[in-house]
Amino acid sequence: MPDFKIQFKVFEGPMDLLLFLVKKQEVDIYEVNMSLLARQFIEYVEVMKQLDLEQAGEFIVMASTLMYIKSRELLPVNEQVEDTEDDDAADPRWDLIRRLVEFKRFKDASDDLQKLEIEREKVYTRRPGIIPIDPLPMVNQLEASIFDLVGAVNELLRRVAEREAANGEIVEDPWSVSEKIVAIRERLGQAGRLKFSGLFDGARSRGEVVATFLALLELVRLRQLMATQDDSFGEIEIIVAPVELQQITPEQPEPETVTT
Amino acid sequence: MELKQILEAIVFSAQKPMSIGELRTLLRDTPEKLPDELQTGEYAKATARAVEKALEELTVEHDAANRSYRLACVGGNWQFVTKPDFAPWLQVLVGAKPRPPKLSHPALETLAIIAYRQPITRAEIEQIRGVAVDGVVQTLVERELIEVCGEADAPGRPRLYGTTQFFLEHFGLKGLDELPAADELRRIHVELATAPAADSQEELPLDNEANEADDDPDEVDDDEDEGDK
Amino acid sequence: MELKQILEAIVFSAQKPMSIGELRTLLRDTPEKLPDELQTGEYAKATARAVEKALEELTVEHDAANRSYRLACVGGNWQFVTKPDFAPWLQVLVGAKPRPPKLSHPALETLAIIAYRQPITRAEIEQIRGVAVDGVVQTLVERELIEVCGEADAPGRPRLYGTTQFFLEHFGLKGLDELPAADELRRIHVELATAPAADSQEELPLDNEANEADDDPDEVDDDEDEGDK
Repeated sequence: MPDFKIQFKVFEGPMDLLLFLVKKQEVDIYEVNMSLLARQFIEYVEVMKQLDLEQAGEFIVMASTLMYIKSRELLPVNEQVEDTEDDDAADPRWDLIRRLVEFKRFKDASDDLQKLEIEREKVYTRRPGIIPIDPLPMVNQLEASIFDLVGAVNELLRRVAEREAANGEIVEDPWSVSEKIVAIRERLGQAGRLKFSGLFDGARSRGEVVATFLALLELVRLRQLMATQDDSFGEIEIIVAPVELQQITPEQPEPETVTT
Repeated sequence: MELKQILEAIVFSAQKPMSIGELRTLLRDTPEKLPDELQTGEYAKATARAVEKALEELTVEHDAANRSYRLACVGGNWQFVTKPDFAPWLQVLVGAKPRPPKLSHPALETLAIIAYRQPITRAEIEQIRGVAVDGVVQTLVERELIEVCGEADAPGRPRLYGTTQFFLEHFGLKGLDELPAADELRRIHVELATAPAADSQEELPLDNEANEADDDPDEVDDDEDEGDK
Repeated sequence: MELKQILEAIVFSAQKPMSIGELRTLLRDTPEKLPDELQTGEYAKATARAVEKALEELTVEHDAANRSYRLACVGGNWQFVTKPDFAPWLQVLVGAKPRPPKLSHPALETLAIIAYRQPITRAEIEQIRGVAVDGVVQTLVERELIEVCGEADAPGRPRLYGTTQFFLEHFGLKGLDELPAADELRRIHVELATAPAADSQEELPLDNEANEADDDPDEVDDDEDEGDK
């Protein structure tokens, strides 16, 4: 049986070989010619013995099973029927075929698994390097309020004032920001909320307006206060921030970019 | 804003596949961590079923859109994956996937038996395959495709083997129900285990009293990976 | 397989935004590196225009699909981005501070100067701030808070900047007159502008030669994301 030698490594056991032989007959497993199957199998095992292969043990067990089945089939028909009617499972022929069918199914299933494995290898899972949140529309959620804006102006003013002072001009500032912080806190402590425009009632000079802005800005920055607005064009109101907001550490301002 | 949109955005942006549990945790935590007027609380208490249903709807929508990627659930974790056609470019872009060597035929066969018949002892596997499987089983355990999942109630208390989470990931399966022809192979198993078939039919002699207690056909949803073949 | 599908799969899987140049390189390299793969050569020589057109088509398709993400080109690099509505969950997902990005301090200051002193040239802003403001002005233009509103009647005809409608909306102002203490602060600025800022060396030397050739404020696209709020 030269073709067996060629195929040798393919057979991973007696079931594998049996299946191969069934396929060679080109019939349904249930229609297989058991005598032919047994003969070819035994021939194969003979070749194995000659080659002194380890697995032979399992093949020899199967060979004897096949011999047994073959011998039963040689019995007169009436004796066969008697046996198969009430105890189908005990019929070694059916038992073998059942095992073959099952084995074949698993072999097919393993082919399916292999296909899945190959497909899976071609599939790439999206793993974005960063969380890509749409950058443009974030503009609409800028957390910059009018206070930030005015605060920026004021800081600028102060810096310019320092510059002027360095140049020898003396700038008087009778209004301290810390005083104004205390004042705003007091007023809010009583009322709970305050209209933005009301903050500047009674301001007597530019310096006082500036100091009040700065104070307000500082409180907003520290998140002790919040500015709210009912709608985009409504009056801004200042309220005491909820406690959990106050606990957020304020962000550090970004360092200035400097061009040379 | 619909729940499924939120889930889509999360799965789309996440750096790893997300389980339903993780998604629910995120839905729950977001309003807690954002003391805000943002209306993130609406779905804070979404049930697992609601989340799963939304994800399934998304899967269908994406399959229908027929893009170069799709939403997939692998081993219970949801992720966006590209379709296989584009593998060459992605391999050059991302690099070849680091993978252990492909499974051998005996290994695949043994694995198939375990996958369909779990929990199963080594002796039972050997009965089906007709050969000893010590080495193969050991290899599969080492590759974390199977694991010991108990002991059989039999003399010597042999170990029972079952597949792992990694098994599902390796083959890109949503769950064991997605195994090809799962019903057929399981059914044979049940009948062999219970009683011999009384009368043999032409196709399968062993196919009668369906004892499918452990099958759960309602859970099967199999249409999800057909679209992109 | 269409070019745009391939590009979609690549941009979808890439860990960073992809430029047209990078995409073309990948299209060219793939058939070279994977000679076995058939068909990957078809688009190896795709022109920049073809790639761009395909990406633009994809953008339109994705916008029409109205999902929770879209394809966007940011600074010449293409990427999928999640729509801002879903930012809260994504920020919690990555454990980021749940806060929308703030305008930087320099940006705020510059914006304030423009708001109170518009129309104003960049040189004038720099004179007041004492530092160069190229980048900051560009950022403000990109964020649609300011825009070019004319040319100054001066050598080199420098651009004049002013605030936008969006600026007013964002800060909740009906008009520029509503800027707090407008009169007060405008007057101060007038004084400032005449102050001897040019020789104040402690901050930074001025960058007077406006090099604005690469500015292109007309390219900023407006309000395209308003629809899905």
